[in-house]
Amino acid sequence: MSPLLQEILETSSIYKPTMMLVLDVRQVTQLEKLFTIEMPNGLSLGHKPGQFVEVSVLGIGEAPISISSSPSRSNGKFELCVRRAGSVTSALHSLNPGDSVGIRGPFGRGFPIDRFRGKDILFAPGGLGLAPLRSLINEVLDDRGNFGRVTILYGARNPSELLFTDELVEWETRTDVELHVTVDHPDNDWTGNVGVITTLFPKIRVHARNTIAITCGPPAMYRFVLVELLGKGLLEGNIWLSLERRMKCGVGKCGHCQMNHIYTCQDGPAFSYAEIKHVEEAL
Amino acid sequence: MSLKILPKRGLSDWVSRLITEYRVVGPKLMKDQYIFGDIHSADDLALDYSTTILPPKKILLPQRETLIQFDTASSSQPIEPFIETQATIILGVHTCDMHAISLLDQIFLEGFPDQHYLARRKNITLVSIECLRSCSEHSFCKSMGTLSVPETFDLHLTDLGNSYALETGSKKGSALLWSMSAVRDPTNGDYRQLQKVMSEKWQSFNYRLVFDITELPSLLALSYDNTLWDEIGDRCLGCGACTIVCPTCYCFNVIDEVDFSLHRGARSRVWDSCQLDRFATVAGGHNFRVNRSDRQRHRFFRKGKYQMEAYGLVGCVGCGRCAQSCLVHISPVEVFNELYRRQSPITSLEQEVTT
Amino acid sequence: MAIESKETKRIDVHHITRVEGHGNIVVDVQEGVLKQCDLQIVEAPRFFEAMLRGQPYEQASPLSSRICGICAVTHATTSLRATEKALGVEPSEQTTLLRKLNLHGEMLDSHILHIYMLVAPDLLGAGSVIPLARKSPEVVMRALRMKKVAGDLCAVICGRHTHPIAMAVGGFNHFPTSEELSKLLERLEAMRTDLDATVDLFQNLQMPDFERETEYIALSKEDEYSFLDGVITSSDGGSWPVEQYRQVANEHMVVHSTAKHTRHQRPSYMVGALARFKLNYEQLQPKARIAAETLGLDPLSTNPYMNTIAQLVETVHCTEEAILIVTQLLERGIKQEEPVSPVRSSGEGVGACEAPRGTLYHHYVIDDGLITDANCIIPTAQNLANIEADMRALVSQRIHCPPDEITFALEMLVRAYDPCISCSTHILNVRFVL
Amino acid sequence: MTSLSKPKIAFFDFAGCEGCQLTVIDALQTDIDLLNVVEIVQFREAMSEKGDDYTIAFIEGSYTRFSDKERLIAIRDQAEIVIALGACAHLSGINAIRNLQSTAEVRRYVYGDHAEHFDVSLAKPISAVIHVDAFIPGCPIDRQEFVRAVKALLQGNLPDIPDYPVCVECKLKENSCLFWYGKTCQGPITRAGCGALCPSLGTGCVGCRGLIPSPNISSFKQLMSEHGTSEAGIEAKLKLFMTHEILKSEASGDGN
Ligand SMILES: Cc1cc2nc3c(=O)[nH]c(=O)nc-3n(C[C@H](O)[C@H](O)[C@H](O)COP(=O)(O)OP(=O)(O)OC[C@H]3O[C@@H](n4cnc5c(N)ncnc54)[C@H](O)[C@@H]3O)c2cc1C
Ligand code: SF4
Ligand code: SF4
Ligand code: SF4
Repeated sequence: MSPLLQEILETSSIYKPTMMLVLDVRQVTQLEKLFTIEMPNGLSLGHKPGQFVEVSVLGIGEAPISISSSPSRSNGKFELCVRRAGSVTSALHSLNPGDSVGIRGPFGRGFPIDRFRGKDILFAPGGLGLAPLRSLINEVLDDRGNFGRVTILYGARNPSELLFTDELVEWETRTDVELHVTVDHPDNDWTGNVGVITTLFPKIRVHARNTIAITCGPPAMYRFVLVELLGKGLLEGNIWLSLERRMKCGVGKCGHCQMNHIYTCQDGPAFSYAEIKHVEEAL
Repeated sequence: MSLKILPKRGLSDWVSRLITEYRVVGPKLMKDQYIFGDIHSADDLALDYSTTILPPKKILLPQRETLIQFDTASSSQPIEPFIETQATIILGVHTCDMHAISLLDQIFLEGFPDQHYLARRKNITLVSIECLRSCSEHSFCKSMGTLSVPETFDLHLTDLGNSYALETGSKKGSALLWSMSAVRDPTNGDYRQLQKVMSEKWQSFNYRLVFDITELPSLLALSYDNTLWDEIGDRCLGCGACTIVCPTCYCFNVIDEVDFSLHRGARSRVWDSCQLDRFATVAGGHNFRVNRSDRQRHRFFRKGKYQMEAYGLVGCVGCGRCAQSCLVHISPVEVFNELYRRQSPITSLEQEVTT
Repeated sequence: MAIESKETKRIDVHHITRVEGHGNIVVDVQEGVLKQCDLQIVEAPRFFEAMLRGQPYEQASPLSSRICGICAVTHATTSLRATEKALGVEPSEQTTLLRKLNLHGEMLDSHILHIYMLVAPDLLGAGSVIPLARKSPEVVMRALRMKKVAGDLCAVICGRHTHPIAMAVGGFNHFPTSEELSKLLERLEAMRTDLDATVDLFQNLQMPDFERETEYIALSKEDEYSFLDGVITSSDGGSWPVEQYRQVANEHMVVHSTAKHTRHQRPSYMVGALARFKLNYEQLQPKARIAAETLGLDPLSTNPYMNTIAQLVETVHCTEEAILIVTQLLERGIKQEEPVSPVRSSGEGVGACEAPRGTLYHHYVIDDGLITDANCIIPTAQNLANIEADMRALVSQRIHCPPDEITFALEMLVRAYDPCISCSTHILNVRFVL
Repeated sequence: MTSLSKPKIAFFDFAGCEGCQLTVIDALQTDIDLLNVVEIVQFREAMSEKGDDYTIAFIEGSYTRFSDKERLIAIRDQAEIVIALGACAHLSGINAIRNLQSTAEVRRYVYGDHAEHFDVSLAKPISAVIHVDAFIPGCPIDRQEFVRAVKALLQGNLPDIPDYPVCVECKLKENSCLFWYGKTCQGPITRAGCGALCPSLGTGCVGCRGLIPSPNISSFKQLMSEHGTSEAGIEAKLKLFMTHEILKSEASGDGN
């Protein structure tokens, strides 16, 4: 149990957020901003890649947001990449450094990174799906020696929607990472791949038995990516997804995120395909 | 377990005493329908009631409950949790509702304990009552195994005619009898009467499920793609009444409200329903359960399978409230029976023969 | 004088404010001669009678309450009376009491709105109620307080004031509890302090000096200051059963000619608080008569600006009446009674009530449960000719004054009538020939 | 929270009964602070002052005349946010009933031989003419909902209007269902937010807040007919407030 979680349980309500300072706000794309948030009293969030926090703007509401920074780079801070989608996220977008936000969490089950060590890792995020996967990508890269080949396939609708372009450049230049980026709708300056994310799969070679694949993106994307991965012979237990559902509490009470018998907030949001293959409402 | 006897003429006195120390809630008549409401004297109390519109969950999990209060302009304590408890007695809880409360207890305790529910629950004394006859044409408690009281009662009443038998189940329960002069020890006659009442009672209820409740989860597992869900979806009005009135439904929404300063306000939870459109809709407008048929299936799977598998407790206690509220006659017992009929090999054989 | 009156002035007030609905004032004075003086109604036509046609009779009342948000209770009640008369329904005594009480609530609500929010700013030298709230918050708070009692009265009886809910043909679908009535009684009694303060306030305010004799028409009854049912009575003598409403109103309203503003007695007549006050003075509650005296209003007054004062007197009256009715209801105890059912499914009926602004008529023909013909005559439609006659007299008297002053006096005059133009079921035809 | 300067708001009325504007005035009885948090620059029913520098426009009433278009467009051009206030603006409400008859016939019936003098179009919700950012439903609007809407606007959001049916609120109030007493009610298909006001007063919901997003109209009609309402009766009830919506859903072929 993380210290923060401990604190939450000792304070008198699981629904009470802790106020934290917004250190930095960076416009990433037209729709997304990256927030750097500082923990109080030098605490550490103690999260795992794939977990999320509930972010509050008091008076407006709460939204579940994946932790986008990796534990390896935390140091009393963490990052959230937020798309402006409705009331809470718009209110977040109006915040400036120095303002504070309410945080609860981290919640959910992250990726079982220990089981990934020694394996080849294939990341396949689409669109905003890179926000949660970035945490795991950087965690892996910061412990690069313990993993096999690292491949990243990233698809966005158009070049202006590409997230973390600095990091993309960095990954691109690293010799120990294979990165392929594609966009559905190129602009005049775009010289890279064009097409949906699945068009990148023929470009890579996969050692099927020894590869962990991790994907996250809009609901419609999963089915296509799964077909590719299964087609390449990956084991169902080695394909991981991070799912989104409506969530109101984050702690398995409110019922909104239920997919059949599973609570996305507690049992996920990271799942292996083997786990949810028979959960009809999952995909 | 100890048994005591409260003569009925002592009831009024007893209730008056309880009122001085507790908030007392119990079944009472509102217009021509029973509801759980505040009891101000024994005259308000209708222990011999037919089922209420809303179950006692409305006391344990209020329709609207403040979780935190905040004032973002205050630098010292911007957020305060709001936990409200008041020593409360719920009088006259039917056994099916007792089973439902057991399920709520488990849900709010497990994983992340919900301090709001638990604090309130700790301060509630449950006085259950033995059901001697079916309380509604729609109920099917006997089939669901909820016709006997679960062990969670604090005090349990059985109507013996001229008196009530009082069984204490906890210290909280026995506290209610403290120094009550009207309460006496049972005589042999009382025991005989109790036995008689109990054996007669059992006869007066029917099994309405045509199969055993333990088969329900596997029946549902086989019925995921049954066309019955589409038929129900076509009829269902999506009005949400079935879940609002259900004692085992607890899903909630969370909303913030502020005063005109915009920095002072409260965050509350309010009852929600998986039958409503927005329940599973995420930003961007994607709805993960868009059809009424999917939503109804989800509801019945929760009632008949998921809860049972997750908590070992029935998710439907057979109170029949949803069936009573449903204007298009969707009733769990009939749904379950119909699924059984469609799944049973004999019926499919018959179908093969006739087609 | 003569030189001054040779001026040419044109006054064009587009959308008179602080009235309900849209009206324009157009005055054209050329070479000192009044060429045109109109109150033009530019409210969008609503076609209620056409919408009522074909409706099941139960739907007439909820539909016709939507004619006007300010006198919704009176429209709903008048509609019910028309339907009931058509279908032979005799509502119970309790129903009648509840309806009267409800109408009193609406009278209070509407009069307080008009007196404080719409007229007082003129007299207190504030542009309107919002600056007035800044300038004299206590005055506005008092108005809101009183208005809340009135609104809550209607809410207790029929669910809400604007578009009542619990009223049905033959009775009510819901009844107030005795606790609700007792609480209401307390609040009505407590309201007397605010009423006294209101009378004090208006006692010291000067109404413009202007007299013009005209005919006054209102519903009357022997034994009460009538709001619900009664006979049509004229200050020029004569009375008619409500079924003969066309005798009084027909030629003004139904013959769609711009020239025909004529009745057999006078070119125009006035309905509303002043008319009721003049015709039913004897039936006023004693406290209301004292208020009238204090406010300098007597039954012989012919100053249309005094309509506002008559409204204030009625406010006192209605409060006292309401107290009496609530007391009576509490003594009788409320019976949970089912609405009386119609004895036939076809027929014809006229309902008439006194709305805050004057007499309101609904006339329905019902055939096999469906409305086949409907006619609604609203108070403001009846007043329009009279307003214009007053306007002409006023402008002629003040033709030498600066246009701003005339405009202000005219606007105040129009406002004094408290015209409810949004009700316009069919009043667009009232215009002068140039 | 960043505090915003007082937004300037204006009220406009088209064909309607002004009951919604009256409800706004009545909201002051409980929420007089409204006057401190917004600046009302135009409100004809209540004030003479007239400003045209508003950012939020509340529009009451339906579009009923060709000449309304110009005024609506002018409002849209000025306002950042346009909100339909009440059933007439939101749904065309009862005004749309006359769309069921021919306009010429309607005019003739009410105005006789003067009919042709009037500028009359089909009655429409204002969203049929200009873009509307949000609506506050009801006939009339609910006071508290209006106050909440203003708060949401102050927070920089659009009002959050319920999209579940009236039955939810009716059950929360523990009313006995009117269908159990041989009455009928449009609660199952009507948008909540009123606190199930009408059913709580023993009167069937008349649907003033409009249809929920995906109503099961055919099942609802079946229900009404099971409870003894004739086909014509069902039509009349559905088309008291929802003529425009029902005609639209019939035209698009869903719900029937
Ligand atoms: C585990 C998890 C992790 C997430 N991680 C991230 C992340 O890292 N970054 C990120 O940007 N987002 C993330 N999200 C998504 C994010 O939580 C949502 O975008 C956010 O909750 C939206 O909240 P809001 O208050 O801004 O929007 P809301 O105001 O609640 O509404 C947003 C949208 O909801 C829909 N909606 C609302 N009401 C209705 C209605 N009545 N009918 C139909 N649709 C309606 C609309 O599409 C609307 O635009 C994550 C979600 C989950 C579950
Ligand atoms: S599903 Fe229906 S019968 Fe079962 S517990 Fe809920 S309300 Fe009662
Ligand atoms: S009375 Fe109307 S709103 Fe209430 S439950 Fe019945 S149908 Fe629904
Ligand atoms: S119950 Fe229906 S008619 Fe009544 S206010 Fe609510 S939505 Fe309108």
